[in-house]
Amino acid sequence: MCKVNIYITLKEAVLDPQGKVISQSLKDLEYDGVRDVRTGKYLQVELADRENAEKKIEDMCNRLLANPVIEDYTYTIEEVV
Amino acid sequence: MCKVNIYITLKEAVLDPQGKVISQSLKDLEYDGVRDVRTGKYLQVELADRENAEKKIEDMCNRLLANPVIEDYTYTIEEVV
Amino acid sequence: MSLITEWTPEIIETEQVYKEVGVTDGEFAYIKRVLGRAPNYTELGLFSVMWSEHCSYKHSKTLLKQFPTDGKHVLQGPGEGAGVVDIGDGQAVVFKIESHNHPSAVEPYQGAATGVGGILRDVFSMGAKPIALLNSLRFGSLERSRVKYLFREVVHGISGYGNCVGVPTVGGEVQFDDAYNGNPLVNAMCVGLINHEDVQQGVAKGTGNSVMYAGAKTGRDGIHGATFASEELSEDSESKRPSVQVGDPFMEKLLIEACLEVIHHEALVGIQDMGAAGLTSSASEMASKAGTGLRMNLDFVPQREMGMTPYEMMLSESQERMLLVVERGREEEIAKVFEKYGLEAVTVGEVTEDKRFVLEHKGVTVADVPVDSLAEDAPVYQPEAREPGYYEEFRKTDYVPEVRNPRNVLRALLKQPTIASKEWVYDQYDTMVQTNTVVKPGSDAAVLRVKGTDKAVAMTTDGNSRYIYLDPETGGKIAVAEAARNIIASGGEPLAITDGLNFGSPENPEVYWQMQGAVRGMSGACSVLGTPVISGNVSLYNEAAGGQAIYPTPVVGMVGLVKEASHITTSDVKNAEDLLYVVGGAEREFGGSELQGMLEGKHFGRAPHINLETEQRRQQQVLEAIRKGAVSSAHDISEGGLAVALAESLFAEELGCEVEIEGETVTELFAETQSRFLISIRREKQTEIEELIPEARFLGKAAAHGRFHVIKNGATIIDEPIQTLKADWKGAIPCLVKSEG
Amino acid sequence: MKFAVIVFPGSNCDEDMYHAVSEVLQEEAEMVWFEEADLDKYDGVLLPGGFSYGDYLRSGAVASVSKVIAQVREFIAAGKPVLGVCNGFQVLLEMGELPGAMLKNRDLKFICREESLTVEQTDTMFTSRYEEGETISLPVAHGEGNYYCDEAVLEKLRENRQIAFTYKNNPNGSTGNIAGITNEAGNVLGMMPHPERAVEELLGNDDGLRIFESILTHWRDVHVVNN
Ligand SMILES: Nc1ncnc2c1ncn2[C@@H]1O[C@H](COP(=O)(O)OP(=O)(O)O)[C@@H](O)[C@H]1O
Ligand SMILES: [Mg+2]
Repeated sequence: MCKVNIYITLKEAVLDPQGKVISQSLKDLEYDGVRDVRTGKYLQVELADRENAEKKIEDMCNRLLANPVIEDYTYTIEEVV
Repeated sequence: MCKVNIYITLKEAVLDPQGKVISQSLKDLEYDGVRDVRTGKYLQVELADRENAEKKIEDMCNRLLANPVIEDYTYTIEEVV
Repeated sequence: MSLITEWTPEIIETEQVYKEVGVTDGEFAYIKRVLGRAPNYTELGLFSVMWSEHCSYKHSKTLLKQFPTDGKHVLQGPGEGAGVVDIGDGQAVVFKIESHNHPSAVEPYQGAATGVGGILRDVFSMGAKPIALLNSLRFGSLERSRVKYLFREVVHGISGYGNCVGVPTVGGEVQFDDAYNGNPLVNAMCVGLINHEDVQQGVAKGTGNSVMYAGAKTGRDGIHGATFASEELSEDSESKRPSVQVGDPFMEKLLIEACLEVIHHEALVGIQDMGAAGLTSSASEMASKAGTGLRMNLDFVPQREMGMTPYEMMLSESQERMLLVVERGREEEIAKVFEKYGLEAVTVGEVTEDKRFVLEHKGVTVADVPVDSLAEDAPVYQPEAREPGYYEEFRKTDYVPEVRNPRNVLRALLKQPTIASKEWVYDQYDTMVQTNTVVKPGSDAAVLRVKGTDKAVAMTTDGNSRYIYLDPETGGKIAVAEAARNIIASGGEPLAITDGLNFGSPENPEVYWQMQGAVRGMSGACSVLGTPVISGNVSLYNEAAGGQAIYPTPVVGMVGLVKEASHITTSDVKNAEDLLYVVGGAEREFGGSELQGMLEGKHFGRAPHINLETEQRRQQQVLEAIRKGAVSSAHDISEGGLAVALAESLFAEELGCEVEIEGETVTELFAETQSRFLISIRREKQTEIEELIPEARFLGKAAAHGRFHVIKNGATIIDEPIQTLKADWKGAIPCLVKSEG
Repeated sequence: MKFAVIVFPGSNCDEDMYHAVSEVLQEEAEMVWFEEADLDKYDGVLLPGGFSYGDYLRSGAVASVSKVIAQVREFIAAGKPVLGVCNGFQVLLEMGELPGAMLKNRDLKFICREESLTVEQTDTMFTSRYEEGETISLPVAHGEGNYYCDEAVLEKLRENRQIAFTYKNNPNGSTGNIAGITNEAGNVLGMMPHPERAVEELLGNDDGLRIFESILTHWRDVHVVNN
């Protein structure tokens, strides 16, 4: 079994309205030094099998989990025994 | 400056309808071996200052970024020079 | 692994564990008598939830009996998931209101969302297609940051759920008052449409028939926190605590479709939603209503989490679940219907003859109690009532506001959050899906056409708790009367109401006195206005941490029938030169008014009086005039009085007005005297309207110049661009919500 | 003309679309459950609004890889008309049949209200019954209607005259005020505003009806005349 962590972020060129709002709220709450906030998604996928996990995950991301027009993704795999 | 990555997940016992639908869709796409999908949020926060970053981030998470009633969070800090 | 220590019967008794789950000494003794022994932990759980106020109405039952519940239109009164009222052509409306106050105070988004989900299930479990949602909300002062957060998230939760399931949210009300600072109120109402022959009942009939469970899996959601033996909690279990219910509107949408399909299946015997007290209440009520018993094997209950105990499964309030009784041998056919929508429907038990409620788990009988003892025999209390000291004092107080500049007062009133435009709220709701919404939020009542006919239904929620606080009986009457006025102003004939009774602790004699008065007043108004109570909800113990009870807040959800689409009327004045009339004179009544709250920061004095015969007469006259086509717009005069009602009516077309008032200025402009309407008519209808509504008094006319111009004795009292007033009114809530505080 | 209204789990404007076409336009229409579709039988495909699969992950994403999609692609390739409204538009974007993507509304709130639109392009099978430059009003109801595409794509959309409708007062932050676009071939229209909610006077607005009439006119021109 393995646990895959997938991080999906908006491409840099894409405006992130949610990040903007959070960043503004943090400033309103007087956290100084907040320069920028970007929001993304974090998916935890449990696979039965470690084998071929990279290929599978990339495929899933390209087909469904991320939208290449606006999003990038990275992932890490943890083997669980 | 430092970059903070915050990972916000639903507490274990909290229903994740979104994860359920994604997991079913992956099965329909015939990715076998998908056992479970849980969804969460991924925030990238840029702080001007490394100093006290832990305290600040935890404070932000408790007050605004995460909803302690249903969510847990973890984070990592990368110093950037 | 159970997260709850499940005590033995001995310990439950000797250590009085039952108290932790809200069962009193007397109730425990009664349980023992019924069972002939002490209950085990699972059984204790069953009694504790079924005998809770929410399920048993033990402190309110005697009051609820006062409500008139019969009427020529009523097909189903209180007792089922929702009431049913005939609207002709073999069709009926099904509706009910329900509170989700406590969950919304803890987790406002999910609390509100699951409130919407729950009330939808009450309606579609009757076999009706949900056609509209409304809500009634109360928050504290929007100056407070916690209140802003609650307000934002509650509205977001309602919109998140309602929009997704595809039922339009067409109306409601929001009021703000310090009385709700610690305890917001979130009441949701659903209206459904049904053909008479499709009305379902939640009954478990027919010995040997199967009990089926459909929908979402059961998790440890919403099991009452009080049932925790907290000393047993480690840090680890803290994070796994039975959690807040999370709604899944997508699953609900599928459940609606599947259930509306399944009701036409002849193998279906009974159906009920799993609401509060989940599996326990739905199963025991269905059996009790049918005079049968029920045996369930909990191993078959679909479970989302590992190691759930019978106690947890029976008390879980996981959302989006239904219980069905199905003819034996035809379970597969029913399961197939659900399967099409990707839903699970499994057999979990059977109907028995012996009137017992029996649960099995892993080969062991874990509960065996008489079914009626759960669903029918809950204790009924007659709480003590005591008139609060303030009441007599308020009745003697003659409050007259001091107003120097009516223009400034009008502008300030329009900015009061309770009066200000609620567009910020309803813009977030899908008000149009299903394409029936003829009158959207922003008028007195929402109106939806009934496809395939020329008729329409009007609906509203109302309840001014300030009046009820000052004088529960009068305020109770006003709540019903105002709702009816909103229906009438929209061209509808009031049919029936659903009531949401939100109060503090009934064990506080002064609160119980408020409940008594309010129910008496509402009942009286329902009788005179011909609107029986067909469903409702009681939410008690609404108190902030310090024990400060909310204002007594019964809310009224009313549905009316608009006989012909051409009768549909809105509050917007349509044309310059249209004539303006006010029906009913103003009196110097400012107790509980918006003006009082604004000037004094609190509410005191006498509530405005109401004469139900006058109310009824004017309503009938206005409705008749509308039906004759004599009325172009109609608006009920409520918070803020005539000046506010007039300004609101002019905003849509940004028309001005030329109005002349007589009498005492502040009273004429701002008094909240009851039973009044503001109407506008075309010039040529003047004689007709004066005949149809003898009490209608000519005020002036709408004007193209776009100025709100009021004179008295030839002198200008207010002269303000309507756009300025509109900006005040529209901008107030967005501004308050945005600002950090 | 015979329309298929594709019903995904969670679609909720399917009946409205069906009502607009069958009751108001008075053409044949069927609601087709996504798993049971046989699109060969139809002359036009309507992808309705709503929350297919709860809009989980991204609006329209899960529907865009669901069972009926291969058939929809064939239908498009055959040059037949496909109209996607709101969630239907999002599905077409996720399928890659239309360029760009949807983001959350600029103000992060769901909005439901009438919006003024400019008809930018009348030389399509969906908009021929409008006047070029005409202002119409249609309801919007969405939380993720903030259309995004990069400069190059925007340029191309303009060059090819693929922009069908723009907002007068951009309610959601859409790039180029875009409310609706067609594909290059011109047989696919995706739009966020809901024409099917604006087809009857009783509900206060019938500006949307001409979209359906345009589709019908085009179809009659091609089919009825030739027969
Ligand atoms: N929570 C809400 N949800 C939907 N519509 C609302 C809500 N609150 C207010 N509205 C709408 O705003 C309009 C004005 O509400 P209100 O001031 O209570 O009017 P009235 O005094 O005539 O009852 C009504 O059309 C009402 O339906
Ligand atoms: Mg009201």
